[in-house]
Amino acid sequence: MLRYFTKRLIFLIPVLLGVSIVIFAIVHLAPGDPAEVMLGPSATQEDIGKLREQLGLTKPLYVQYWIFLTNALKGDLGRSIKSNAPVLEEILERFPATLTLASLGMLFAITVGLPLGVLAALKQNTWVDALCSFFALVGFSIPNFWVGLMLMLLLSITIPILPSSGFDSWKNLIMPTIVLGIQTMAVIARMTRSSMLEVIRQDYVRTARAKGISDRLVLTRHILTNVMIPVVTIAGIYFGHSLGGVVITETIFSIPGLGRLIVDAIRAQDYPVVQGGVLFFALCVGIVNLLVDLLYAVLDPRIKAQYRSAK
Amino acid sequence: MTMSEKTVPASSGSGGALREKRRSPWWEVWRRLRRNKAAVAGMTVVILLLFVAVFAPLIAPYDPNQTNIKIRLQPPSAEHLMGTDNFGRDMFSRVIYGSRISLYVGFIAVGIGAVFGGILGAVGGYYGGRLDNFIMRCMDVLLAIPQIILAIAIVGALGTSLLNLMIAVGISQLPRYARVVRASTLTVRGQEFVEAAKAIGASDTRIILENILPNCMAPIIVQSTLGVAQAILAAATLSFLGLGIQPPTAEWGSMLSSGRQFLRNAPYLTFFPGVAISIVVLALNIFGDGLRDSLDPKLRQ
Amino acid sequence: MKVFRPVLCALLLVAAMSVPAFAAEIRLAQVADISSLDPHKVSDIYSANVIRQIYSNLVQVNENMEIVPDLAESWENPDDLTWIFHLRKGITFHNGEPFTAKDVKYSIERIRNPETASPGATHLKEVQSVEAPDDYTVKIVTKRPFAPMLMSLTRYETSILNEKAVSASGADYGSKAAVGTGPFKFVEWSRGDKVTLEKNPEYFRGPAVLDRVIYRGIPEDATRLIELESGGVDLIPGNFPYQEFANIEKNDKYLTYKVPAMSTLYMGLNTEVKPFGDKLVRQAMNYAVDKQAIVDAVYFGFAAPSRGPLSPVIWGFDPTRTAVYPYDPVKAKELLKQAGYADGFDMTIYSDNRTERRSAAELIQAYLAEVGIRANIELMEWSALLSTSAKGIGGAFMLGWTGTGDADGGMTPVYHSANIGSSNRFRYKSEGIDALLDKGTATLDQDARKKVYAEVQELITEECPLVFMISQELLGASSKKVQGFKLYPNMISPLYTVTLSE
Amino acid sequence: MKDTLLEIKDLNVIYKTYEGTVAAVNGVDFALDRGKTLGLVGESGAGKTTTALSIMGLVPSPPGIIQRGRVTFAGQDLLTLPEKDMKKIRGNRISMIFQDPMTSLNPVLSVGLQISEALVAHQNLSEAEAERKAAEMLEKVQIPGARYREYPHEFSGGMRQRVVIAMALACNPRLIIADEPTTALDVTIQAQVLELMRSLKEEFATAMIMITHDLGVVGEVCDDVAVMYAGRIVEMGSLDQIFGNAMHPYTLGLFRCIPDIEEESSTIHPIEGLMPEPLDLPKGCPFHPRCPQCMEVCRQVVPEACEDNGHRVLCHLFGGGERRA
Repeated sequence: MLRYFTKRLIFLIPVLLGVSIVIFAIVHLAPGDPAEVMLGPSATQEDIGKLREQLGLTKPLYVQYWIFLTNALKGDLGRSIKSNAPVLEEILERFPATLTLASLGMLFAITVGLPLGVLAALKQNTWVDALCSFFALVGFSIPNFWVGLMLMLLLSITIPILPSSGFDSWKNLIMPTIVLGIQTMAVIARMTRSSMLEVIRQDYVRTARAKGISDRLVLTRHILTNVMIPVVTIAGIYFGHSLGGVVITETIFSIPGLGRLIVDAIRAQDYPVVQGGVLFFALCVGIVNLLVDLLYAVLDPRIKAQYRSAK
Repeated sequence: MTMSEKTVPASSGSGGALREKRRSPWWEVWRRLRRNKAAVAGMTVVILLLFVAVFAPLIAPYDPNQTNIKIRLQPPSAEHLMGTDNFGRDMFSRVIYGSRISLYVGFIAVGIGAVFGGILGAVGGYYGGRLDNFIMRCMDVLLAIPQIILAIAIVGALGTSLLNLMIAVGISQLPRYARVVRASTLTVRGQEFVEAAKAIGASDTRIILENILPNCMAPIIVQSTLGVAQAILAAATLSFLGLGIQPPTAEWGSMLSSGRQFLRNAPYLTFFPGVAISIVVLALNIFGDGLRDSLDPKLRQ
Repeated sequence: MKVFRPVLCALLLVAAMSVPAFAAEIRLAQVADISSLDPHKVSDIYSANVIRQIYSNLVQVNENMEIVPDLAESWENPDDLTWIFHLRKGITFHNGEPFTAKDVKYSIERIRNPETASPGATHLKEVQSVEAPDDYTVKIVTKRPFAPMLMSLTRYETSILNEKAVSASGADYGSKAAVGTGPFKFVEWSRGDKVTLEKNPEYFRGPAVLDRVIYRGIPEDATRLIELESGGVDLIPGNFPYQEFANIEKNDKYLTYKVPAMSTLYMGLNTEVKPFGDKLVRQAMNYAVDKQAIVDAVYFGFAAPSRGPLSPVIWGFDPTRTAVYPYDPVKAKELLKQAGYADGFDMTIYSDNRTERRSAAELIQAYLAEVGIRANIELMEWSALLSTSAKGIGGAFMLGWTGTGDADGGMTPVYHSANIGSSNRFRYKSEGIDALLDKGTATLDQDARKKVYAEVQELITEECPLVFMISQELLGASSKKVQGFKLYPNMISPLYTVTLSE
Repeated sequence: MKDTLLEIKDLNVIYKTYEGTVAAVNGVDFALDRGKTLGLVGESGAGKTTTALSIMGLVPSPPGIIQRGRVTFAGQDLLTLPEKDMKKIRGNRISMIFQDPMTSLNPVLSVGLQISEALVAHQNLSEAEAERKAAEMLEKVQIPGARYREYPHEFSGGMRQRVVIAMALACNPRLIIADEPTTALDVTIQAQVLELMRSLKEEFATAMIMITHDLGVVGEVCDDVAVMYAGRIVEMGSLDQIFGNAMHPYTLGLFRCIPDIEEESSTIHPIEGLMPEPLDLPKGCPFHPRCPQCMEVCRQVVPEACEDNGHRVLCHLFGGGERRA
């Protein structure tokens, strides 16, 4: 099993390499360059030229990429052009906020989405189902930045009970968590419902019922364990999504996270930060996928057996 | 409702199914779709929106770009159903016109994603081997970058424009079409009629276009319908972040974005465009769900 | 205080928050977090504001933008090229090092060293040499007579650093350490969020009243305001949302601050692009736009139509000037006709997405349409706008200029043909303007200099390689307990004199 | 009175679906004595499984509705029993073996747990006791008790069906309903499983309803036989009566379907046509479109049952009263 995961980790390398190429190309395609941004509107062409040279921006692109890559392999993602701080340090400084948000968002999504989906499936084709399903569909359809603004309007302006920005206390986390989690919540609710309906019809559930064990046991032991497998998959995918979604949340609620760092860096053409940040994101997505696979093995002995036999 | 399938013989293999066979499969899909009330409602809203978008000049009471700062920031009233923005433009007219951009962006972006993703998926699935492997690895790379960030970077690189916005959203959706089409291609590839076409010496391109793609249509259509909804959301998100839409174009995301600074005193500037986005996306999602269930009764719940 | 990880931590924080806050702590909200506290490496106003609290300069400006002593007690010009500064004695840096003339020499040379890549190097490009004859005397020699010297030395980019402190932190200087001689010491910077300062008890004018200063970056206008209302911040030192200012002025729970800003907003024209080479066309466009409408719709009244290329608070502004090019669409059409564009023409306005610039562009578009000029708006990222416009953009562009506070800094970079390719984005060459600007730079007699600048202002207005718009007001607000705060026109306001009442 | 364990009277079950109402079980009557085995025979869709689920109180609802009828088990009417009490019967006194051993075991739970949970639920055993008992049950079905902690995917099809049997027998039920227990298995395995079931049935002295479409299986294990068609029992009687003297044309048809191993030609004579669409039952006798002996009356009138010495037939060929459809 360890072997399987080592193999998976190794497979991550070409993907990360690809990501680094893609993002490097995109970043360098953009008009303007960091030298101009750094020196501001009053800089002379000469100053800009000098700085450009100093930043190594005059070298051919492939050379620049090679330098970036070899340094990255050594764990050195360079220094931010804007703040001159080591990129890795900036990322690690911002990452906890993003991770906290993404995790809380996921927690919210699961604690609300799962029961919603279960309820809808148990009451299939009743008004309860219709309500839950509609609610999930709405959650899936409303733009989360709008949810953020409306929440802010309601809870910070009309009834001012929650702070609208910052990252100092648990109160700061409530609205961002909802905004970040709402879409995932909807997806999980929908997935849970359809997965429940599928599982409920399985013969083994009927078998379990035929044993005369309590409904709760049938639900928790026989149904939910099986429902969780696809739900975990989708939650894993959406965790990656949330990591991207933090961009919006962090912007609206002025939270110093990784998403905003990268977006600001894209706008300021802070190449090293963009490259490092996106690479870091990709790594996170890869690791989350791996964790999901690991979770499968815990949930499903068949998959565990597959991992074991995999060379 | 298919709970009974295990205990009651459904129409499969019985006389009923034989009767239906005479009709085209699309008619059958339509028949099933028609019976799904939610899907019909979703479809109605989508059609209504298309109608609104096409006839925007006739429906909108004012020119959406007509500024008149004397009447700026007026709350909703009989004259201005959704109020006026900071330049005195009629919000209702702008929301009406905004449907054009949103639907346009949604459909084109999905078109870009579906066409290119579809080609990549079909080629990968059909030829298999290293080419397939390479294509799918590339898709993995795209999937590894969070969609929004990828789109922001692309718009940042290509420059802010409606077209670039659509390209960015399209590219970030590419992998899912590639995957869907590839999966269908793999199942179709081995079937007899493909072998037959090969035997009579049809070119690969022709086989892909004439034999394989038509058989992948159902999943592509479902994926696209849901994809349009997501593309509209993604585009609104990007223009909310100030990427993609050139002023004074009335677009819901950018209207929301510029209304945001008036959140305290003129919340209707953010409220209505948000409602508009939600309704379109909701309708498309409901319709897409219904379509999926109709196209694939096995998935029906 | 960083609370990131678990929710548990958040609970602890609730407990922590009930503990009374620091004795005299002030929290300020700016639009963005700082980018660095190394004055020689930043070019953004938000970092500048914090830098101003930590560092000192040889000379400084007061709230009227007049030059006053800072680290230098006095100065003299033995000749047109030489500046001699006599330094205060007994000042120490926050790291305990004594302040001497060597620090001044080090700082100026560091700014001028190309390896530093200092955005502020441009302010000192006329410097030939800098000497420290003794510990408390600095001698700067310029290449040519350079009148704006003192103004350049007030800039945050020319703050005085301590060599030991800089070399001790190496590349981390500005992010993990920042050592100056100012009234507040750097404590910590939580990147992307806030920076914390505390009182420097050794400050040479005596310790400040405030114990602790926190600057936060809150990009959203509405959010910044909500934070003020909810008590999350005490002071918004500038960048107060225009649309909310009238309301808060009426509200007696808050103090408001309003001063004319040094900056202007205009629509630049690349005169190499047809038909902007034609002065008549440019003048027509100037007449076509109702600047008051922009004042009202974009700035909600907190701005004034431009009175020429300079903002009225810049040194050298000719106070006899009145608003230029009053709104006159008839005249505009007439001029267009004269220029051969009776049917108008197509053009593109480039802007970034900053609310004021984008909104102004939208209004200008509407006004130009009325005289038959069909304008498209194209938004680009700020960085792309700066870079493309420097190289020659394909039309008009929305930009503003702040300058140094001196007429030279307000006009030479923008209008002098030597700066085509960089900050002269109109790519406009007028020998008359060049000559006058050169003369202004070299005239050390301030009264004579003012006369030269009055002439340039009129000439530029006449030539108008741009569509004049407005010069805005700076707006700020604070809770009632903040006392003694003065908003400076350059938006860099010292907190030394601020006190908090209960 | 005989020692009746289970009696079903006039059971009617319908499914309300999107497409219409399906009469899945249409007036089924039968009785089963203690320790006896009843074979319930018919094509798929005849209503056998629904009948079984009605006894278990597991008719999926929606869409299923038990319209009418009585299911009396050991003197209790199961249909009116509250769910709480029904749970005490299910898996305890009546248990069921489902058709496909591949799908009737929960893939993510160990087989031991799946056996022991019934014991925990019904016999108040502690987890440890239940575990020991479950391992014992595994041994009874010839699976080493040590494999208690293994998962279904680690067992072959035949072994899984034995696990299912162990599960069904765990609480020593009075009645086992086996729904095509061997259909999904290989022929060789079928025989083993059948043999196991028979011996265990003897050992536990359990009554059994054996649902199957395979008359061969019926011949081996059953005491009585009921033949179902389109929701009705069209013929019922003792094993001898049915095998020796089948009367209903459908039953006769079924017998013709069995490949005769002794005959060289081994021709199969399937019944022509298909079961009618349950939504759309033909007028009169539902079998008439396929019946080789169809008469005019069959097209119009639903036949009534006629009985002779416990041998019951539902066909116009054999007299009985008439009823307008």
